[in-house]
Amino acid sequence: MIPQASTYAASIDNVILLIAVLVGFWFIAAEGMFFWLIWRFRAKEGVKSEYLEGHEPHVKKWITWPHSLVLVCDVFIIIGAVQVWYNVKQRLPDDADATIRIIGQQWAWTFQHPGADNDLDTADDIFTVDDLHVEVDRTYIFQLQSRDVLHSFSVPVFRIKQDAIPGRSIMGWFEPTQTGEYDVQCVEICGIGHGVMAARIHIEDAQQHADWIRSASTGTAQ
Amino acid sequence: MAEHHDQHGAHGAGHDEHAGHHPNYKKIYFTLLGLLVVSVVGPVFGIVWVTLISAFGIALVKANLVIQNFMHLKWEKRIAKWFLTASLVLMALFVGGVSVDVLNHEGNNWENIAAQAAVERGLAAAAGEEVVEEEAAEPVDVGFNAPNMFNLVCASCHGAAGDGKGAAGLALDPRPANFTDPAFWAERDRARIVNVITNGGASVGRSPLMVGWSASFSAEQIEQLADYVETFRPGA
Amino acid sequence: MAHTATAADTHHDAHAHEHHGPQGILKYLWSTDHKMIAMQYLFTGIAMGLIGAYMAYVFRMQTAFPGVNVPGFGQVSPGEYNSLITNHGTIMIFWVAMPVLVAAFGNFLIPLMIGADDMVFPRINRLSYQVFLLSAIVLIVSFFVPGGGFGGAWTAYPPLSAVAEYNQTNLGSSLWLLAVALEFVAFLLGGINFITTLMNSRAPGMRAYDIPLVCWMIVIASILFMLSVGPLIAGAVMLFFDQTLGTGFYDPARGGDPVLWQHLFWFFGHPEVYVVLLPAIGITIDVIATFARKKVFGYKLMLYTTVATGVLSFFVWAHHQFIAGIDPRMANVFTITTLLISVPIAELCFVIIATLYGGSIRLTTPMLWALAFMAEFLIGGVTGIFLGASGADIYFHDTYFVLAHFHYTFFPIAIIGTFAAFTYWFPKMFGRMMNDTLGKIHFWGTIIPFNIIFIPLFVLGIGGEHRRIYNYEHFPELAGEGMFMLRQIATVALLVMLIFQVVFFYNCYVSWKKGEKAGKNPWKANTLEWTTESPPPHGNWPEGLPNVYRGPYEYGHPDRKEDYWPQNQPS
Amino acid sequence: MAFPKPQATLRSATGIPTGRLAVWWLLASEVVIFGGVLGSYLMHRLGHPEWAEAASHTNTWIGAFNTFVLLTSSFTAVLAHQAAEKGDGKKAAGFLVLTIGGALTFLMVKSYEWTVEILEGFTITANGFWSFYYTAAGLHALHVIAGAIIMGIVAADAYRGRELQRVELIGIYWHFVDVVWIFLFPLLYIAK
Repeated sequence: MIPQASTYAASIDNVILLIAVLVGFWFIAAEGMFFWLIWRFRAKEGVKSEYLEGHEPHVKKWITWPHSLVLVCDVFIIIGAVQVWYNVKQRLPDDADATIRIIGQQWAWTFQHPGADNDLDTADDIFTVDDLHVEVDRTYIFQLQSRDVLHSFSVPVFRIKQDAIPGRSIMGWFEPTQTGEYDVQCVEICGIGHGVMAARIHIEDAQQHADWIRSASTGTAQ
Repeated sequence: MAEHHDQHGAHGAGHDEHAGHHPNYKKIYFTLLGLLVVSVVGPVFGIVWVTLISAFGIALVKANLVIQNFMHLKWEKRIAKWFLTASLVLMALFVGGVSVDVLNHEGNNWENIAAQAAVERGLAAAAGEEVVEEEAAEPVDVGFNAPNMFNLVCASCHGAAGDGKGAAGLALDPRPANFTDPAFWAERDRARIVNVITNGGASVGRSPLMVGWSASFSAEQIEQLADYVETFRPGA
Repeated sequence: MAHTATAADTHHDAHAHEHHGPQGILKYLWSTDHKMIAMQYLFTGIAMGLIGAYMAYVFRMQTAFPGVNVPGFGQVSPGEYNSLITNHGTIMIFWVAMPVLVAAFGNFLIPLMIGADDMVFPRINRLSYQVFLLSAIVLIVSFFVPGGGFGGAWTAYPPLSAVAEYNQTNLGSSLWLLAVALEFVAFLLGGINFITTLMNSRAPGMRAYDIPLVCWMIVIASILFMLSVGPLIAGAVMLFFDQTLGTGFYDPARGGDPVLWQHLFWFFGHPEVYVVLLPAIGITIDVIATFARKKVFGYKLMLYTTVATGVLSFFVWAHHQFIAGIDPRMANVFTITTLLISVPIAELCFVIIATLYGGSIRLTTPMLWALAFMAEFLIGGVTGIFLGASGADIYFHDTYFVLAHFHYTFFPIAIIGTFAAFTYWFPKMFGRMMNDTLGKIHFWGTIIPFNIIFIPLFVLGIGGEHRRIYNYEHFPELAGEGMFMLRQIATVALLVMLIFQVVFFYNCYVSWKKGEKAGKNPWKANTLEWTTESPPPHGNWPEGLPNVYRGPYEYGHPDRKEDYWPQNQPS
Repeated sequence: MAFPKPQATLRSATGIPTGRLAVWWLLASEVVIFGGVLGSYLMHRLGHPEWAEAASHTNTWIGAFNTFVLLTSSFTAVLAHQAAEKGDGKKAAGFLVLTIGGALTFLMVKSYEWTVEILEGFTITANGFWSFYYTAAGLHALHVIAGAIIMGIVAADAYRGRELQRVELIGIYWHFVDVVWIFLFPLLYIAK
């Protein structure tokens, strides 16, 4: 797996692991049974097949029991998935440190950073194209918008993904946990240039981030 | 040949069992006309719930009368009722599932800015107010300024220096135009630059990755962009 | 009762061609015989399948070897790449899986299996194929119009699909939409025919529980299709107006809503998965019952489970849109319904596995295909859980994991299921047996490369790589060495698989020309189609339509010496 | 030369004649098509109160008159069915011709109404309401046209005493077209 660089990346990975264990068990059990039956009941000279309706209680239990167990596994998966979903998508942190705006268009990302005063939609906002700068261990709320068609903002190391829809503003949040430079992708097909709609996210420590804000504000960035 | 001979033709079994149940069509027809008059008169009172009942309540009654008596569904086998009901239930399910996103203009962590703006605009116009051209439909107004816009939009491929070495443009084939190259300008004039920005590269047989921007920028703004592009021209 | 046709129809009368009617190829095109129409659907479907496979070859070459001059195509531009993946998806679902599994086998099997001489509306049946053929032609034309074929993915989300400035395929996208709409009309006409035939025209003595499961499955699939496609037809009309007249149904700036289309599409799109899945499961269970010489384990259980699956399939559509901008609260509802649908699907798999118990299994070619369907479909099924669980889908959505999951369901359905059915009913269709050795070579030559293609794609998806991207060079982390290698392995396996298909066509040709004569019932099966000549003549049973005395799966009955008991034998 | 019906067509395991069963299924699929358009319209209409202004430009009287025309044609269609059941093909054909007359009246009124509206500038692209107005009513009008054509064929047969069961089938379809209009009328004309 690729690195986990946000606070909730591990929880999403854990749901994936939970599902992998549960369905892996069923998968191995079913395939094992399947191939064993094929081998065990291969055609033999003089042996006639058994006549079973499948509705007799003593054989039907071989269907009803696994079937109830599948339901139980489903309940666990639902609980795990909904918990993570609630945390990542449904709630927004009350004490977010900053708000950024992400605007998709054919075929580039525009990032509106709050700038030095840490307020969005003020004169010192920093606009960048295809480069998102965030500070590690700070909570960000993003507003996702699109100018033309559907795009989708995806940061694989954060495990976050959200479509941008023209006309709408969709909110989400993330909190980076390690510094570095990672891929940002558009994952909703958006026309000919979909494949080049790449961006980079720069996760910086406090000092680097302050430096970047300073340099970007004076117009020497990029 | 053991065929079900009794069950075909114009007067098959399906009919025989409801022969004699025929309603008085004339009576139903005049009831329908009466209901039509009520539904037209309903809005005259100008009371919302009266209109709702007289329009949609009566539509349901009328439809039911037609379906039960004219279409003879009242006497049809149960199975036909089942699948017709199923189709209606599915439509209710569809509207129920979709209205959260489409009927509402805001929800959990999202809002439909464009729709809200359209409602406001429309209501203002209906009230006879001056229609203010709303900026809200555009997600963000960063102000138009040709160098800024070039850096925002064009530079990802053409490079901030206009040299065709933007990050996204590095791997493209054909390569993004290099505005600092004298050869580029040898065969191009201003009309062509404006045309390509407006209609895209494909319109002159170049890369379709260079899309037309007429949807995003006005003609005036495109002229300004072309001016800015010309500043990269060697010796300009 | 006067059997009178309208004046317009008498020209194309089924019997007229014996005297003065159309000759040559028209004789086949104008036939109203359900078996002939089945063949038309089958061969059109296979031809379209070859086009779809060619597209897969071209774009897999591009992803594995970016910028390569693909033999037989040339350089792939980004626009062409999008168009290829879009039309590959559209063709494989609407012009291969549906016509072959639902229309071809539905047409061939339903009248033969329920003991009828034809479909109830033969001329509507013929019209259905003709509309379908027209839709295929429109689709193919759309690749060659100025601007090229539509490239907005098979889901065609607006505004990309609605506005020519965005997709740059003005004509291509309109023609694509038109072709899809025509195809829906064809299947509505065909579907009404299937449903009515099964409901009304069963042989005397055939009760609801005596109908072979494959017929039930095709009919339940047709019902699902009919009840789900309506909103999409309505949506397609609106999208068409957006494209051609400039209305704003999906334009947010003018009061429209792009999310509406996603709902209209997936309200149909998810049941559509079951529309093609159910016939394949039906084929599998019929083939397995025959070659395991075993009664289906719990016929009624299977039937009710299928109905439950069908009903539930209408409640899960928005799991395709978890991160596509729907209200996050709705995702919880759809996670629950989506995971619930795993219960009936698991039960269908358990029934198929349990049917093997106590059998006398013969590994003929059709049986190998049917077993392979089960083994491979399980992988597709279990990986679907990751995508149906909202929390995990945040990561997996639109990655190669989705693509691999999707192909692990659709490849078994559309390809393995079709080969199982084709090899099983080939003797009935053409009167000759297929070569078993060539059949097995083709089987292994398809199954092994298939797994080598798609298992690496699961790994790519887990690594965070997204689909529909024509060149990974712009994503430094995701374009790593290992990733490239996996893509190349998949592409090489695809080439191997395509080469092995030659064996299949060779086998078909040789068996059709020189194969051993099949006789009426080469597999010693019970269902009614095996009680008439191979291939059946016009009218199916010249000596009189059969009566039915028992269920379709009476294999290994203790009171009988033979281990099978045809449905039409009085005792 | 007659098209020979297969025996399959003549069987009826459900007790519903094959033709009628097929028409019911056809209607089920039509319900979801119109359901898709009207459901989408309903959601937009409830979310966009400003469309009421656009809707106030529709002509309720024309809509009401067209409702009257369709109700009347439904009445004649059911009378045609009654005549066909009694085996009176000529009378049935006569009533069907009256029904076709109703369809033509409906279409003429509709085209007059649309001409006036388009001349006033309310085209299909004018705003969301008008887009839905023309799409929904246009889809319905297509069904009226198709119904009228098929009814002509059925009437010609019925006049010669052939295929009388089809009079009922086209009647059921026609009543459905009527029912769709019964809902379109309040949705597009009355709710303002």
